[in-house]
Amino acid sequence: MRLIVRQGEDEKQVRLERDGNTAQIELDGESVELEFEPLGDGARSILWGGNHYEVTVRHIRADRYEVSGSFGSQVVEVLDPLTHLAATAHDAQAGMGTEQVTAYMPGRVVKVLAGEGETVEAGQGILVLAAMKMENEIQAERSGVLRRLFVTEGQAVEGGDPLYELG
Amino acid sequence: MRLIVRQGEDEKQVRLERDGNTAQIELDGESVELEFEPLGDGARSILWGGNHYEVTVRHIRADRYEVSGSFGSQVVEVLDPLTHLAATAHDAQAGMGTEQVTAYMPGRVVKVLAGEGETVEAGQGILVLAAMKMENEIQAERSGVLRRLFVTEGQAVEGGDPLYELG
Amino acid sequence: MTFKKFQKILVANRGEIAVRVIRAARDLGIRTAVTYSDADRESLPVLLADEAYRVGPAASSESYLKAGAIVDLAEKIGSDALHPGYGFLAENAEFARRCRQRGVCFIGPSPEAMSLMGSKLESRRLMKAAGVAIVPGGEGPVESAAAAAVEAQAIGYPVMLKASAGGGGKGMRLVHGPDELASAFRATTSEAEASFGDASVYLEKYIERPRHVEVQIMADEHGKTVALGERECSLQRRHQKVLEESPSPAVSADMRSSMCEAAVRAAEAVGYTNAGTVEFLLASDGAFYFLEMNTRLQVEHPVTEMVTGLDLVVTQIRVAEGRPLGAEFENIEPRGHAVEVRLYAEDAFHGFIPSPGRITRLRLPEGPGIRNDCGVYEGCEVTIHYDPMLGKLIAWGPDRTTALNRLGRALSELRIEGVKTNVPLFTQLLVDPDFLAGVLDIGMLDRKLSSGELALAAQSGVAPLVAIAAALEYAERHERRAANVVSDGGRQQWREAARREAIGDRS
Amino acid sequence: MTFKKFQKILVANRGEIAVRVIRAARDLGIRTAVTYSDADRESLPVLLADEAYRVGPAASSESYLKAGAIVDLAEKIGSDALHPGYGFLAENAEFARRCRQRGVCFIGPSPEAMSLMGSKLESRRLMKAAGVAIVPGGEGPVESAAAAAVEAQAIGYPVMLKASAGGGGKGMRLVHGPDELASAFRATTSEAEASFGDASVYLEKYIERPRHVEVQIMADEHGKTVALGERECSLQRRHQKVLEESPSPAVSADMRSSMCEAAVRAAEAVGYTNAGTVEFLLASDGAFYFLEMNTRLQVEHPVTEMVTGLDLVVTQIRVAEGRPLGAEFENIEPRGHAVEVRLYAEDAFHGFIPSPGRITRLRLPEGPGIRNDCGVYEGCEVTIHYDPMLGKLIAWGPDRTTALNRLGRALSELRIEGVKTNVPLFTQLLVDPDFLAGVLDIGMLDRKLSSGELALAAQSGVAPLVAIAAALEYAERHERRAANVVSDGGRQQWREAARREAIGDRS
Repeated sequence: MRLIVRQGEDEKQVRLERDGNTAQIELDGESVELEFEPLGDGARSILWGGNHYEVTVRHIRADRYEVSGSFGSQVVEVLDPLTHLAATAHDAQAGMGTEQVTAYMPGRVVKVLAGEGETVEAGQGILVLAAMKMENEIQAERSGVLRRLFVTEGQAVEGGDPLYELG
Repeated sequence: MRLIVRQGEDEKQVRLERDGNTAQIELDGESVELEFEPLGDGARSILWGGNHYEVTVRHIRADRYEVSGSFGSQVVEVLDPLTHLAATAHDAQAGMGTEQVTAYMPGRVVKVLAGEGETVEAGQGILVLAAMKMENEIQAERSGVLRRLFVTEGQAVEGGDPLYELG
Repeated sequence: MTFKKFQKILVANRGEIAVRVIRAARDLGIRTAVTYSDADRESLPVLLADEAYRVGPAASSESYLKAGAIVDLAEKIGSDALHPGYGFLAENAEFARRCRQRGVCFIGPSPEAMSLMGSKLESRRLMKAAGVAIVPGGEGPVESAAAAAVEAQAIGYPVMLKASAGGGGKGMRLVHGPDELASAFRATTSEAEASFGDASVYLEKYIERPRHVEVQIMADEHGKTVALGERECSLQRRHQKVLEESPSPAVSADMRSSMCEAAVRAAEAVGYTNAGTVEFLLASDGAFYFLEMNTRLQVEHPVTEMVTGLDLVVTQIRVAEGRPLGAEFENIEPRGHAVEVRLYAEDAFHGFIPSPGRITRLRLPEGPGIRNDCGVYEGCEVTIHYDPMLGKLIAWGPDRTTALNRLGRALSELRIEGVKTNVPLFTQLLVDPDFLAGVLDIGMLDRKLSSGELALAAQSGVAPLVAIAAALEYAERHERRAANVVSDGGRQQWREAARREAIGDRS
Repeated sequence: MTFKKFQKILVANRGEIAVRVIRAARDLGIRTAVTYSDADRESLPVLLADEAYRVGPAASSESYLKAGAIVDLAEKIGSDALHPGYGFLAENAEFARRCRQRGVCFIGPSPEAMSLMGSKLESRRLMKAAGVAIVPGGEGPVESAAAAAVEAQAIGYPVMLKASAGGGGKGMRLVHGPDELASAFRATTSEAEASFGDASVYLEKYIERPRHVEVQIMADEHGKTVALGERECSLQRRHQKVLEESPSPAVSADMRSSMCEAAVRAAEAVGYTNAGTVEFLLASDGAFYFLEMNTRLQVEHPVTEMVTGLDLVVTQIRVAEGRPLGAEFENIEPRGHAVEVRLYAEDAFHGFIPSPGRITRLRLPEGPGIRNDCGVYEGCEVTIHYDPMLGKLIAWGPDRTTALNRLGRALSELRIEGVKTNVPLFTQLLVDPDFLAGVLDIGMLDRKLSSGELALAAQSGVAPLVAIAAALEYAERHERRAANVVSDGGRQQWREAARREAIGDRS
């Protein structure tokens, strides 16, 4: 099975051959053999050249997977090359990929910090959401153009409501 | 819903009316109201007149349920009155209920302590099974007649193999 | 002497502190009842208590803050005492008074002591009278630049000019010496006028990069007050403590004894009883100034317990029963070093945004020197309604280095999945040279976070592992799906639904 | 002095002790590798170690006891040291010798000291020479009733007459005074002849209801040997310890210092290095006799750690690196009281039958004074291949009563589902008046179990709760089934299958 794994800006080519609980993997051309054991609920014990890793992978939605371990957690995209080609073509057409950001939890928008069309840096504040008795600055996960803002100051939002779209 | 719950020698009549997370219960004629909350995997948080109990119930097989909590664990039988009538009739016919006891784990029978047809007391040793590097005396769970012995001294058994039948 | 012996304590709180009080009461053989809101029906305190009672819907104003309903409940269920924990009603003198009126012993200080220490102005006045140092200045508004110069000279430079109506870091100006004073006075007064519609300003001594060091005290109802050593709580984010330790790396034995003495004097000045904490600002020159007294159990009390071997909650209960402090409260010497981290469901490196959700996996670290004061369990929900603290992890060692090594090891063992946590922040702190050297001040954490000195470690090392793990899950997922499609059409949804249910996702 | 600094330790063990060693190494910043058999691929040590290596199939003779393969592994993966834990190869002098030959530091005593102490006869001889008391008698066979009378007079009544070829409690006879001796001699010799085909008998002093008290010692490679106080281990079932505490309720400060002195003498007599335990029989008159020396870390070492504040495994590693014992090993005074219970997957009130299975729920007790040294996690399997110990629960308190109260509270919090455990036995022990009074001897537990004095509490109080809970589950189960039948035919099986999979049941 050939796959493409996207981690932020980085893109890796993965070739995977499984045989029971062992896998032969080619990662960006390098060969790796590993043994893994499912621990339930998406957790796996992985032995890779003697080194041990306990990693949990959860499917979030579509191509997105959250991988967590002692290092914290990261969200990556796993695509088969066909889907990937189509997505790249779509991105090229649209200029670049866009992403809609939703509210983590119910709250109230107390301040909007950036305007539609503005170019923002990764980590720049987009708006301030009051929730769980605290004001939380919602920051851009990556740099891009703020394509749309779905909320205005003072507006109440539910968890899952769209906040803005980053292009 | 009317049920019969058997706990060892004891038999209780239970009438149960559920409404969401509350239940009206008549237990041997006494009325009880309680509120319960599922905690996943058979566990429940039960509030009964302010008192809190955390109890896990697992279905073992047929009518048998294992109930565990801070008090340890107990196996009970839950029957609807129809099944119960049938079972009682069958018992009456057979003299009394019989029960087949199986090996907890693989091992070897090192000694047989009671003979077929013998009347045994609850807690009396029936046979000795060597397993997990220890000799374990298998004791009768209740008093009764040892109707059948499926094993002989020296015999190796697998987990789940029948050991004896208590009538 | 014969004393009361409580039969049942109502724990009027939630989360880890409710669990903590339940444990102490059970250690004493006292029955426990706990309050819960609709959002906390499945919470750990409810599971651990002997009795549990609903006090209202999720909003704390409708549940945990309903003083009247809670006192009624205590009376109704026959609990002879009530422990307020911290937060909510813990420092509400009126609530304590109502408990007393209804014959329910409030486990804490008297309402009178609470009131006195609850007023910032009154407590400053009392401390001054008792000879406890307070931050010099702040006596009242200064009318002119000339008057300011006289007062500044008296308290010593550097000083802060502060707008009387200001707050939260606004409307203040640092003045290093007399030559800066006149222009600073003009600027601050006009800014204060513009911002707050009130031009009046006052002077206070400026303490550069102070530490927050506090002293735990315990006082019985027979006139004995003891200090149980200090805690270093300088690691704060937006004025909220995130890591505490005892003893403080900055406090010598001499300083400890004078701080402890001042704390006892502070408590005695208000006739204080039960547990309390006297907070000090510690300047780099070793001078310390009274900040305020917290008239309740403190979140960070476990570090004191670890180095003294005492159980502060048990002592609170014993003192409330009228018992005198015993011999174990004489000549307390800290043994070893303890450090506590507060575990929050939040994304520490993305603006500390709270991360509510269901805890899908929880494996706490264990072993020598590790203590968990945890308020959650695997499968339970961290809701949006309250402070997202999950619990506290405490490490003890014979010295600070060992305690920190054990903390680091424990954090590497800890597994919390389903919500983001601030564990990565602590992991970074544990390699920060200033923190390791014990060089701390109350602004340090915010400074290091905004400068990027403390930031999520670049995790390029784990990138291949992450990619491979995700690819493995993808492959298995697609195989499962293919198998299901072939064998039974759309039943995969059932699997998914049942799986969610089995892990306790009932949203 | 410069010392070795280990880079990687191979932990040649499994279960809770492997976890314990991994934690100690990680606290020191040393990388860990662990061995595992096929039955332990998913075990907690594998999850916690940095590296893990298969050493063979489930049977220990094919895996954890494969001395050659394990030494090869240690060399191959470049680990400069090996920790054997306890059991398996821990007291195998030949294995320790092979490690040394291959340049892998064996964390434990020298093979020479292990051999000397491994021989019962040789160690008795050495101890006698070193002036450490051994149980009087047992010098050799007595030829006649008259010879027996002389020897019995010398060692003092009561005495035991034992068949030289006997063992396991067979072929022995208690003699209270000289008038019983002649007939007892005749009976024992003829019985011995009949049972073992060897009529020879010997005499030993009979110690009535003795306690098992042991002293932890630690010796560095620079000639310093220290004793770290005693442990009371009298609560045994069929000679296996089930609960240990420190200090012993029977040991006064004077007795402690003479026991500790004897233990140091015993260790020094064989040039002992690293951690070891000298076991004594303690008679009711305060006399104590050397039993044997365990040349390894002891299961119950945590109770010593809790009252001394030391980390014995860390010390073992430091000593093996060649470091001298530091100042913290001078004048050790126990602080407070610690008690440990060994948690087994077994049905304690039904003949201690082991209870293998998957742990479907595990919630460990936490909070002040509680330490968990646990070798399992929720979802893992307790297999039939090894000793069914799950881990150890340790409670500390400033005094014995507080420690026992905390233990009781912790046991009430502990949730282990999926396997039966011996928790109900401890719950009963904690209300036993003799145990609470500290009146113990090595036969007490077996006596109380067979007399029924210790038995599963009658649980009639919980019967209504159990009935109602079962009825609720029955009702829900039948509703779910009905709903599924109506809506989608046989999909309930899918739900069940997915649920089992989600909780990790892959059997």
